[in-house]
Amino acid sequence: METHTAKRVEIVIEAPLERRLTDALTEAEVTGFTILPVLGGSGRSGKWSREGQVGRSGMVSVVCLIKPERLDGLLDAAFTVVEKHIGVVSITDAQVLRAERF
Amino acid sequence: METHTAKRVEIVIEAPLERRLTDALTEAEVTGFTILPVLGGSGRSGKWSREGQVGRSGMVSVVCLIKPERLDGLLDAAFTVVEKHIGVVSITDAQVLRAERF
Amino acid sequence: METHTAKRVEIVIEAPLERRLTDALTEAEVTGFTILPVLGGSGRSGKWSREGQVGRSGMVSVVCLIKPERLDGLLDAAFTVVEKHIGVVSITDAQVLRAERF
Amino acid sequence: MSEILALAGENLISPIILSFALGLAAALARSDLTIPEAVAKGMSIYLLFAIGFKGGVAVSAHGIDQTLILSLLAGLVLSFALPLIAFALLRVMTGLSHVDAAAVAAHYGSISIVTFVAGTSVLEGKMIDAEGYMVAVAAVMEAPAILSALWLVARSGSGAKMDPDLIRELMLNGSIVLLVGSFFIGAITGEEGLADISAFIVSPFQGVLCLFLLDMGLIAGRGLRQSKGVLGLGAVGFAILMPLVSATIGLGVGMLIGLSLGGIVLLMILSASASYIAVPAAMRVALPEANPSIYLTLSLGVTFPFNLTLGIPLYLAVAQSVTGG
Amino acid sequence: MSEILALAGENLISPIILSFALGLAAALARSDLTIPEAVAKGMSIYLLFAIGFKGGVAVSAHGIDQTLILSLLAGLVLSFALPLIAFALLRVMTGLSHVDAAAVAAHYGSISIVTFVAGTSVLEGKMIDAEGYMVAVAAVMEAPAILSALWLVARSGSGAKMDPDLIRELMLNGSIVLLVGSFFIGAITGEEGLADISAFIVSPFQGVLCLFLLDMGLIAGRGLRQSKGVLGLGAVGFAILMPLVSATIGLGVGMLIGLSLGGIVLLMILSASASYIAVPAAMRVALPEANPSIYLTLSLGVTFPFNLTLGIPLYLAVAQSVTGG
Amino acid sequence: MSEILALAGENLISPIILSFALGLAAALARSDLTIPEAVAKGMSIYLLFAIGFKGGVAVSAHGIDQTLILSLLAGLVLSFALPLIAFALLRVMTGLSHVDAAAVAAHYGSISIVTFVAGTSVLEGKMIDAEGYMVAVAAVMEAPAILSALWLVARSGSGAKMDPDLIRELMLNGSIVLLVGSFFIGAITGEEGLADISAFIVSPFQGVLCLFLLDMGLIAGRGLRQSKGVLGLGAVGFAILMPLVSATIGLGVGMLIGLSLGGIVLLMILSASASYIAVPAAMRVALPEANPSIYLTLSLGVTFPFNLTLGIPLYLAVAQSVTGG
Ligand SMILES: Nc1ncnc2c1ncn2[C@@H]1O[C@H](COP(=O)(O)O)[C@@H](O)[C@H]1O
Ligand SMILES: Nc1ncnc2c1ncn2[C@@H]1O[C@H](COP(=O)(O)O)[C@@H](O)[C@H]1O
Ligand SMILES: Nc1ncnc2c1ncn2[C@@H]1O[C@H](COP(=O)(O)O)[C@@H](O)[C@H]1O
Ligand code: NA
Ligand code: NA
Ligand code: NA
Repeated sequence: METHTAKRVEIVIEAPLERRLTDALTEAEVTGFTILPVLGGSGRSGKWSREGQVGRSGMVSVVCLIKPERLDGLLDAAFTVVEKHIGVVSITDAQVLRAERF
Repeated sequence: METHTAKRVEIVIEAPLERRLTDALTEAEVTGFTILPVLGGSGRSGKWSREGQVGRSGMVSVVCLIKPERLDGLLDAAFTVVEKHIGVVSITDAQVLRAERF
Repeated sequence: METHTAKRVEIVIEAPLERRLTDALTEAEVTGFTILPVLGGSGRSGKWSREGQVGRSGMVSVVCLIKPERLDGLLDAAFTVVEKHIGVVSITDAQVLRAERF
Repeated sequence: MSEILALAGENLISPIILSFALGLAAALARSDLTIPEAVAKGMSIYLLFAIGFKGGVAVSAHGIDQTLILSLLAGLVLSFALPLIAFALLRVMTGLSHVDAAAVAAHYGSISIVTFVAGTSVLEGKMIDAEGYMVAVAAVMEAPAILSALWLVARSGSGAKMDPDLIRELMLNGSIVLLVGSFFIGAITGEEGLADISAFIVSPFQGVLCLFLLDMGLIAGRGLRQSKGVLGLGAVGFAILMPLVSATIGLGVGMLIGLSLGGIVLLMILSASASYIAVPAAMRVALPEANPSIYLTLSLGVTFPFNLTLGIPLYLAVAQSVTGG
Repeated sequence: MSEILALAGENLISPIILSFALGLAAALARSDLTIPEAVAKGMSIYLLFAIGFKGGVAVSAHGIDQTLILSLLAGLVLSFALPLIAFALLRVMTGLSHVDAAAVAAHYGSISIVTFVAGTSVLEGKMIDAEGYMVAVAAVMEAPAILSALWLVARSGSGAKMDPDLIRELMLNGSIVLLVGSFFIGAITGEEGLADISAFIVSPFQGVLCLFLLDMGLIAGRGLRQSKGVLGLGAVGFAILMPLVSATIGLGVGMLIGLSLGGIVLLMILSASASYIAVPAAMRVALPEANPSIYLTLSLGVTFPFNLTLGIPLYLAVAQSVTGG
Repeated sequence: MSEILALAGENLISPIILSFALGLAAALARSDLTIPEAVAKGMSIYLLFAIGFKGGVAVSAHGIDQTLILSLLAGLVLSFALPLIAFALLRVMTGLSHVDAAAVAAHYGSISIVTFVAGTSVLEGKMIDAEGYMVAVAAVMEAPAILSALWLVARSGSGAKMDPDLIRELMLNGSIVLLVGSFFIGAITGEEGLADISAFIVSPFQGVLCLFLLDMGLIAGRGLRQSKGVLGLGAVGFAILMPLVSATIGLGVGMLIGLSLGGIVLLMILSASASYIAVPAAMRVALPEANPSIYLTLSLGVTFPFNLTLGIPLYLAVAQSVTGG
């Protein structure tokens, strides 16, 4: 089956910033992404878990599949939001089916 | 620690089709997969979020680790289900521990 | 944007062992990880789904981004916990932003 | 007429309608108010269980009357037939594609159990009795419309395949099983069973319905906001005309088979209401080419609020004046 | 005997048992009916809180009677001893491996709090009082069985390691903490506290139990369907014989320490019931080699439905005829 | 004084306080007891809806009295002003950075609706009436404090940017919308509306509050355990002194504008309480440099338990002796 080269970007970010991140992505014309819930984690700012949270806190994971040539635009857009905040950004090489879709 | 080459396939698909996808995978003898919940996303058919849904709607993400030589069988099986529907399929190179397990 | 080489390790493990795994990781000085919920899956020990569970059962997915040179330490630590249990461990090459963070 | 409007006005200031309006307004104003999916699903399970159980108890108390079989048959026929009317209207009133029109038609032949529940509670507020088995009629009306719609598509030659599993899935759909199951539990345990659990399924019912409708308002409002511009005026007109047409047919059928005033009103409501849970999920499987935002916006964004606010009191008033009840 | 059967029959048509049966049937018919995990967990928290609180209030009202300490001790001893009997029976009746048999044995020494709750509500329906502190006995019986099972495995030399954290986890397991905690809150605030919250923890209790048992039926049914063929006849026979043996032992112990009729029945139920929450989780940590589908199917798929439908009325009838109560 | 302590002691043995204590103890002992997030959110929606609705009904019954506008204005001014006092105290009492101090100050100007709800239920227990519109005052006090804090930071030159969306988000925050919305529904439907749903929003209220506070105890306890060592003595001292200062100011303002005894106590509680939901989320967006574990530990780990256990009865007792009520 024919596949196409792509980049898979995974951004773990605080939930209150989710909308700001997706807005920034949309503005950078990254219109394909999937948002996954996160139960807990650990990083430089310590350990946390959804159970110990109240309200809108916690984190989410945003996954984008994107054409390699558009990666930099995406990272720039994401970085403006993630910059001062808690969170991580990682990139993997990937292949996708149905390139017309992204 | 010894690891083995594998492919990691990630299929984001509408929840009402989940059972049909896993049935197709099982039929193609892909018996290892993990299903993750999805909170929302955006693609060619627009933006959506779990909060704006009723009933069985929404999407899920199905992750399969598979021996490279069996990738095509998996993609064919998945494609019959995903074909006409909303969703994306991506593939990444991976290594796994305990190859006897998959 | 500058990125840094990393390994992305994904460990799917039974929920009652989550704390034991994260403790083992912390002990091995792996202090960056993210825990995602899992809805269901299939493997050598059969199919399961969150709907058919009571209590603390089910599985979670633990994702770690780590410097390549520290991968073996992580895998050793993880393996002591995962060893006799249900679950899978996979590794992917990745890039990360903000290397000071992990 | 003015009486009808007065009644509608009165209905509009009940806590349940105002809760719906609050949700709608909050979503349109882009508030982040949300009710967790699990809680919403929990409330819908509660409502289905309660309404089924109470229907069963009513049947056990009043006995099975002769019109039971007729009512079930009527429901079946209505659910099969209404999509054909809807489809014809859609082809005339809108420019929707064949597949989209068929998908929308399926929704209008099926039912909205929440609209039914809201109708029941309006009747209770007015002390109007209804046949307990109307909940069984509701269950019967859920699925057949989907078959009609698939037939409409198959007829046109575009290869809609009837997934063999789909029929079973439709018949054993969670809502139907719960509604019918609790109906039987209520019928078997009767007044005694009700006494055991009425503090759970009767007293707090209206309050739970408020929070549930708050959530429905939020979802409908978000849907409306996201689908701005998707719908033409013709489609919106359809979503208001169709329930009126269906309710009229329901009225005729209900009188024909000899239902009580309450039963007639409930059959009107079932006919007039459009599905937004079971049918959309089935459409994603059986007619993936159909655009979900069209059918969801029409049934959930237009017809549901219309029925809830204006429709129900209107149907009641019309039925009262026609039956002289 | 015919009286016992009549009683069992009567018990079978209560809303709670029928709700369980509905769930079981829906799952076996492969309906997609499900209750969200969060809602099910919420209901179990509600039930534990209510049952603990009411137990505490009962103790504050009737005072601590002399048998309290004896009952707690009896619970402890039973939980340690029953797994040994279960293990012996399993080795005779089934071909399960040493480790699997030990894991199953742990479940039968521990308890099912839902079975206990259902028993309480049957007693209430029959106006039979029971010692309020039986909920504390329930809490005491949860964990010791696990130690017995681990000892059985360690004895055989296969290296089951007693995780140092596991003991603490078992003792501070959420259900135990909630049950014991709410017991103390009830005991401290007494009738006055109960008056504050009885509209929450007393009146809707039976109704919540219905929905909760509906979910238990769904889970048990799904488990049974998935594990078709895993179990031999011997294992299934064990899962019905063992509760009868345990209940008989519980009866003797209850009479020995001088419990009331209600207390005896509850001790029989605790002895006869098998854990399907705390123990399975502990087994995954401590005995990962044991096959979960064996112990879950036996305790949740066979023993739980047996106790709920036939066991409880049987134990009650036997206790009544033996004590002449 | 001894009367105040007796009152506080009495308050401490209510089911709601003991439930909170149970949660706190369970978390500190590292029990795995948890209440699912969805259920906790569901309960908070229930509590907000109920408290808003009842406030609205009270206004519809007693009419809008003259002090309504004054109270809303007072709430606004307090919410703007209290952060300035908090900030000054923090700079004196602790070594927190400018940004951290401003972030903490924002929390103390805003309010904790759960503390308010607990206060309301204490007043109800003592049959002390309060102005129904105090829930509107609560809504008004949620957001302004954030603006004060941002101004404090901006003034110091470090570039806190006021996100244009943030203001709208704050004003249309789910809790505010629900509280104000249900207040209007209550005011519109009045006693009649209340009759419809009082079995849902009145009778089980205290019980739901127990389970909700159990969860708050668990969260507060986990927070405390995780942030051990983050806070100095000065900061902890602040978290107890600040509510006393605020309550005193609230007392003065409440008397000045002529509130009833109940209204004065509620204004004291609103002033004294610190936010731990809306403000932390806003701070993550607007002041990401501020350390969340500082402000969460102070408001949720110290001030919230203090107010719940000692604060509320103290404020009530002081208000009673000052107003002679
Ligand atoms: N190395 C890592 N691998 C995976 N997830 C991470 C890593 N570092 C941080 N995270 C996630 O990002 C969150 C915030 O990280 P930090 O900003 O380092 O505190 C953590 O709670 C984790 O969920
Ligand atoms: N490029 C992408 N990257 C990640 N997820 C995507 C992408 N495109 C689509 N998706 C996911 O697939 C769903 C349906 O996509 P589509 O069929 O393009 O509307 C979206 O809602 C996303 O959850
Ligand atoms: N090949 C695989 N790909 C993805 N997930 C897997 C795979 N094998 C197992 N899993 C996950 O790990 C769980 C336990 O696997 P097992 O130990 O093989 O029964 C399954 O339920 C899946 O969630
Ligand atoms: Na209809
Ligand atoms: Na037992
Ligand atoms: Na305040």
